[in-house]
Amino acid sequence: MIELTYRDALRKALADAMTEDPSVILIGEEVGRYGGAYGVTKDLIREFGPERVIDTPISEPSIVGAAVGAAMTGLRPVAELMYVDFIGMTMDQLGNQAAKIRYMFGGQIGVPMVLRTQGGTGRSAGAQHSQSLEAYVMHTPGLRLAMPATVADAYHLLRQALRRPDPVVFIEHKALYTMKETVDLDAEPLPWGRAAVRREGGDLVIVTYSRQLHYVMDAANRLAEQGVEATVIDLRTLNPLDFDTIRERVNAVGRAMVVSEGVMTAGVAAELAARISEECFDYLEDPVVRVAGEDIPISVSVALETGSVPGPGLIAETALRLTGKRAAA
Amino acid sequence: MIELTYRDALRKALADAMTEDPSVILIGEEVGRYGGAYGVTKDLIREFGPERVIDTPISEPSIVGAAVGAAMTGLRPVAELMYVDFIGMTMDQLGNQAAKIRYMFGGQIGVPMVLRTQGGTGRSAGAQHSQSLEAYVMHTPGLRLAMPATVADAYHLLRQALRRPDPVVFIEHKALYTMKETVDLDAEPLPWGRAAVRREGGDLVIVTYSRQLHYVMDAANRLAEQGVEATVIDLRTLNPLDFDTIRERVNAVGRAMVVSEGVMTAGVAAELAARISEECFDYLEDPVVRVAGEDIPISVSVALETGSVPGPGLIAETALRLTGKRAAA
Amino acid sequence: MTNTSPIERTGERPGASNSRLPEFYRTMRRIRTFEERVGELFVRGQSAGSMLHLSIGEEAAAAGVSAAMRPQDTFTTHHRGHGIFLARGAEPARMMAEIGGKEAGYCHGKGGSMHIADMGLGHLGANAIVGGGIPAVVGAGLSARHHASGAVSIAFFGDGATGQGVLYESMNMAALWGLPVVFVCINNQYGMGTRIDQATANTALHERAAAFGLEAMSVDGIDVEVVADAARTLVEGARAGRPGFLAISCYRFYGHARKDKSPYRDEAEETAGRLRDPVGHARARLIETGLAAQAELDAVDADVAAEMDATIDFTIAATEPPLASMFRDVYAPDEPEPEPVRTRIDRVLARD
Amino acid sequence: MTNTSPIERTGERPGASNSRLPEFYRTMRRIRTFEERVGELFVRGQSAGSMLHLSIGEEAAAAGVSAAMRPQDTFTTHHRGHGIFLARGAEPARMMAEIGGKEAGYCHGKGGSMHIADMGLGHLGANAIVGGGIPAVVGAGLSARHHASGAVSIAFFGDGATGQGVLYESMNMAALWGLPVVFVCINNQYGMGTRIDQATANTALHERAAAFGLEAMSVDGIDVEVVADAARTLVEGARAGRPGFLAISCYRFYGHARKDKSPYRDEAEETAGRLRDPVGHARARLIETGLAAQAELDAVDADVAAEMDATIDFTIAATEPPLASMFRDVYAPDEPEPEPVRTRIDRVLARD
Ligand SMILES: Cc1ncc(C[n+]2csc(CCOP(=O)(O)OP(=O)(O)O)c2C)c(N)n1
Ligand SMILES: Cc1ncc(C[n+]2csc(CCOP(=O)(O)OP(=O)(O)O)c2C)c(N)n1
Ligand SMILES: [Mg+2]
Ligand SMILES: [Mg+2]
Repeated sequence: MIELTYRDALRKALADAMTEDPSVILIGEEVGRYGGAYGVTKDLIREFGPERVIDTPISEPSIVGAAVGAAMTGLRPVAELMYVDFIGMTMDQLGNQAAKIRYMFGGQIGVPMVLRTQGGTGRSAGAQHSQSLEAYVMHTPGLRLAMPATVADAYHLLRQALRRPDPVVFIEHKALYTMKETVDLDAEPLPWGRAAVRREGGDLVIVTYSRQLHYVMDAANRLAEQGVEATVIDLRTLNPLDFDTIRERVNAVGRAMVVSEGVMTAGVAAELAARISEECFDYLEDPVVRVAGEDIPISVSVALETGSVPGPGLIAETALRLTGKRAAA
Repeated sequence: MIELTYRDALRKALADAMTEDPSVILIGEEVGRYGGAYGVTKDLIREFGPERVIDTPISEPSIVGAAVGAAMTGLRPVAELMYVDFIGMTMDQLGNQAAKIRYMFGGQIGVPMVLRTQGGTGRSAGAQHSQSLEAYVMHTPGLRLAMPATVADAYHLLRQALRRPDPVVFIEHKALYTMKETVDLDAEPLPWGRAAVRREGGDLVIVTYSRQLHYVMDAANRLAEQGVEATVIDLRTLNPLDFDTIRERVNAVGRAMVVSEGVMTAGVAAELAARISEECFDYLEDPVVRVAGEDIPISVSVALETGSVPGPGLIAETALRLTGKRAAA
Repeated sequence: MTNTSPIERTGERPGASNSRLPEFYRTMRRIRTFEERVGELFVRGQSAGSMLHLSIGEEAAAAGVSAAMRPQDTFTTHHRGHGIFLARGAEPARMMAEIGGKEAGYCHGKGGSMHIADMGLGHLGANAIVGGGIPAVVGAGLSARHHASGAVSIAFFGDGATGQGVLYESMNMAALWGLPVVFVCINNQYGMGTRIDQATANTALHERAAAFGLEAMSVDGIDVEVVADAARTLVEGARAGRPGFLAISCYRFYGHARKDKSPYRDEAEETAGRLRDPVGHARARLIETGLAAQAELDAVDADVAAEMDATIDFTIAATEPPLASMFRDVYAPDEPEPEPVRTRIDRVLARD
Repeated sequence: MTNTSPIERTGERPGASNSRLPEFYRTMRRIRTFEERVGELFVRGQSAGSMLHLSIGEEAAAAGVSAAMRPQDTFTTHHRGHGIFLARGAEPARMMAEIGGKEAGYCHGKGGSMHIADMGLGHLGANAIVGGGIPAVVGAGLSARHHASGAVSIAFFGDGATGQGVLYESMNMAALWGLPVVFVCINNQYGMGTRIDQATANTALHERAAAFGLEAMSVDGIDVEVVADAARTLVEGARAGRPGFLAISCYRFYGHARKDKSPYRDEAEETAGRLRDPVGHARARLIETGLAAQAELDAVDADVAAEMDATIDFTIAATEPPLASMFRDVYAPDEPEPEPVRTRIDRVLARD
């Protein structure tokens, strides 16, 4: 057991993968000498050299495109997008190239690359550096999508992503980098694509992922104090989506809530709510409630930034009302 | 009353707007001399000259970006993206700039531009020229989104879009350009943001938009022959979303289906299904069913292309099963 | 259209005895005839769609650059890439079947004319996104260096792709890192209806490549030997760590795609443009230099015609891919296939 | 770092009598002092976040180009744009308040340091996306021509933005259409930790602009008069339909953002770099030419210090924007505001 930050777990995953597999390379802005904007790749260039840790010009479309070409020709590139907010300029290379190459070419070749990036609020970074854009990726067939919430998952999901045959978008959360956990990295991890049940409770199921897991756990603890017990599901990967775990729990409990930091409309929470509503219809005693980001851009003002996304307070309050309804009924 | 194609209605909307408002300009690839890849802007350059109908190099990010700058400084640009499939390279200019400028700058200025584009299957154009990517836009606060299904709406929604104060993404359907309707363009159109109820029926509500409206109407006619009457809602705009009309009809009928050509997962159908499920929960007798595009890229093979998206057959069959269930219950 | 430049090469032709011109002629004739057959397939309603972009007029670019490549070299192409792939060794019947959207095609009917690839021949893929295949060669260049494979990776694209920012980003990276990469711009004077001088103020395209630090040349694409010579210099330079850029000037003989009749070009220009015929030029030169007699060349042509006729028969006889194959190859073979919408609907409706 | 070039201008300084140097000095001192106060605001925990990019060392670029602009001219800036906006007439207190995320700021606390704009002053917006504000000037140029306003539109960006393809697309369009547009690259030698020669093989950045057909120059940014002179030439050229590009070489005195201590630069380089001080250079020159006495300049400095101190007090006293303002300005004032998540949840839960 060691104590590790989320950041160091990611770094260790990269270092371990690079040691094990010489075809793994890192490519992106400031990943080398600078060590990554959030320090994830710190000193890796010293350990693995500039041929494997490649600092690039500020050219996101071509960084992703170069990773695609590298992946098609025998490397296992980990491209870094400094902020997920920049994904807009890369969606052609990501969505039209990386995601579709295996398919368009009739299965001849895959694109085993990982696109590491980070998103979310929490640093007062404004409208273009605080978004949660995972829905764009989830809506694009051909792309896998991992979003670790815990230190252990930061390590294991990244290691697993680096063994997948298809492109994986790996979205970290900027507010989690300094989070610490005591972990045993030798323990068998959950398989890729499996959700984790972080807490068991018979009153409602809360489905979430990434940083919101911690807000949900916090809320669940507050709820427990008031006698409401929540099952909390951490999805870990949004593609593959482990709906079996969700279905089983929701059918058993009969009440569900989904929590996502992303903008509510047409976001990940919509997919989860739609799917629970359609597949668990006969078991639901109440509507599936979405707690998600407001349909607005993020402000630099700390008050407005915090107010734009779910927090433990809103989650707990909503859960209480949702379950209270049952008590009242 | 005149008979007009969808293509000519769009063209007339552009010509009328340009005649009425000298600040309207068109900018995009092949919009001038060529007349547009699908002929929508044919001959407008002759009528309005190359200063108002601007042929550009093949530079989508900068076409959208130039439209943003033009819109901020007194023009009303209609930028054209030849295929919505190319939106991936413009999502930064669209999502980080056009969509957020009013907000980030505290309401000082708007971006009254229209981005015209077209999407969908039907021309065997392959994986990178056949997509339905409206979900990316719907998930981006700050962008309005119109998707006309009829000839009259092609005209009126485009005219209305050109009077809106905020950026509007206007997505045509490539399979509709040659569709003809007899229309009275002088009749008062539905207001911007209002859904159209295209058909009334007490057995189920089908919510759809764009080309799928025609498949749904076709299916509804087949259903009627079997005694099943559907209410059909054509959304016309996805932002604003006229949920009031949906809620009212679904609450009255108790059964709903949503139909979209876009990929099912995390798509527009997910948002619609989630919202109907949560807001109409107590009125729903059955789960909301999503009929949407497969979670796969589109093939060039005609058989596979057609099989990848909903058609009247699947829609009718699903509706029948959905309503049959009620009869059986 | 002439696009001359200070570093335009005049072309040093090898002595007649070891000339590759007969081989080039055959390659170019095969491309020309293949493209004519693609047109026929369309007319017969057997192509998948009408997005068919013929490379007639551009045969020297395909044959000349291809001749400079080695077996381990890789490449990406654009939407007008049939000729390049043929020059690199593609089987024309499988190409034609792909263009027809048939199961027997290179990509089992999923890709079509604009998405043909073959890993065995180093073809990393054609692209329907203008400029879309360009950055991949930067990655392939990194790979070649990493594996010390000695491979060069070449991006083929049209003059229209010079409008795409990704080209400059990729050229900058290649120059910065000294990668074994060559950017080949087939300047057929048009991007759809837009003439090159309507798309850029400086049509000497190699100048911008040079400004990023690439070895850059522009050549006249009527003469396959000139193209091959310049390509050899640049490809071998790239192999030695000096990435290059080659603009090849030619003329798009026909419309942009099968349905375009080029109303935006005047007849005189088209007539002059079609005189810039690399196949005819090579034929004349072979005869003039005594490397081949008229009759020999006629025999080559007949041979090629028969080969290409067979591709149409093959395609017409071929079957559509099975519907279930739709769900295959979204992800790797060992991964679960995406669940069909019908299956999901079944589950929702079968809730009792 | 010197980045000299064949067309680098040596700078023709006007005669002392009508020199604008005293005015430039004041502008540059105001920028310098403002940025120092931004640092202080951060240290006092009153800034919104740590994404504060100081333009210390770049004052001549801001003051010199700004002096070439007319009231109707418009511009976009990058994430390091405080100085440019100040030079164009911004109120420093409202800027500081915005940097503090306060209601009294230019954008009511929504934008922050990287998203300041003011339509009245022609500021079409700072941008947190490297290169993000560049294409807007192409549109503003089209607008100026359409309205025959005589306005020029200027894009300010850093050397790092030369990695962004959108720059080349936009330069190509501006050159093609002869728009009243100037691209100003403030080359402070670094994009975060990456030195310009680690980002491109050819650091003579104006060469690539010239290859697209722009009027292009590189100048040394230590001397504000040299910058102003080159800018005047290019801005007036642009007004006459000859778009331009100006690279201004300078040195980023401090880290990329407030928390970066630049460990990737060696001390000797930093020391030498900080000697390239445009404010100190102007001061020395004013004294040396007798245009101003030491004491006068000290008085200017004191005056400016007082002005800028007040911006901090103003910001600290200012209030956070009200929570409900969050939903304002997503769309135009007459449009309905987005429905808050709480309202939607209320409706779902209040279903009885
Ligand atoms: C990104 C993108 N923009 C626009 C198109 C539509 N389009 C297809 S081919 C073409 C012209 C390309 O011209 P060029 O690169 O010169 O190639 P050519 O057709 O002449 O071979 C255009 C505009 C596209 N496929 N992709
Ligand atoms: C598209 C994009 N990529 C990356 C970043 C992260 N980033 C912010 S500033 C910066 C360096 C920019 O360097 P330069 O353009 O030279 O401006 P400077 O900071 O030197 O003023 C980077 C990489 C960003 N904001 N936007
Ligand atoms: Mg061309
Ligand atoms: Mg810089």
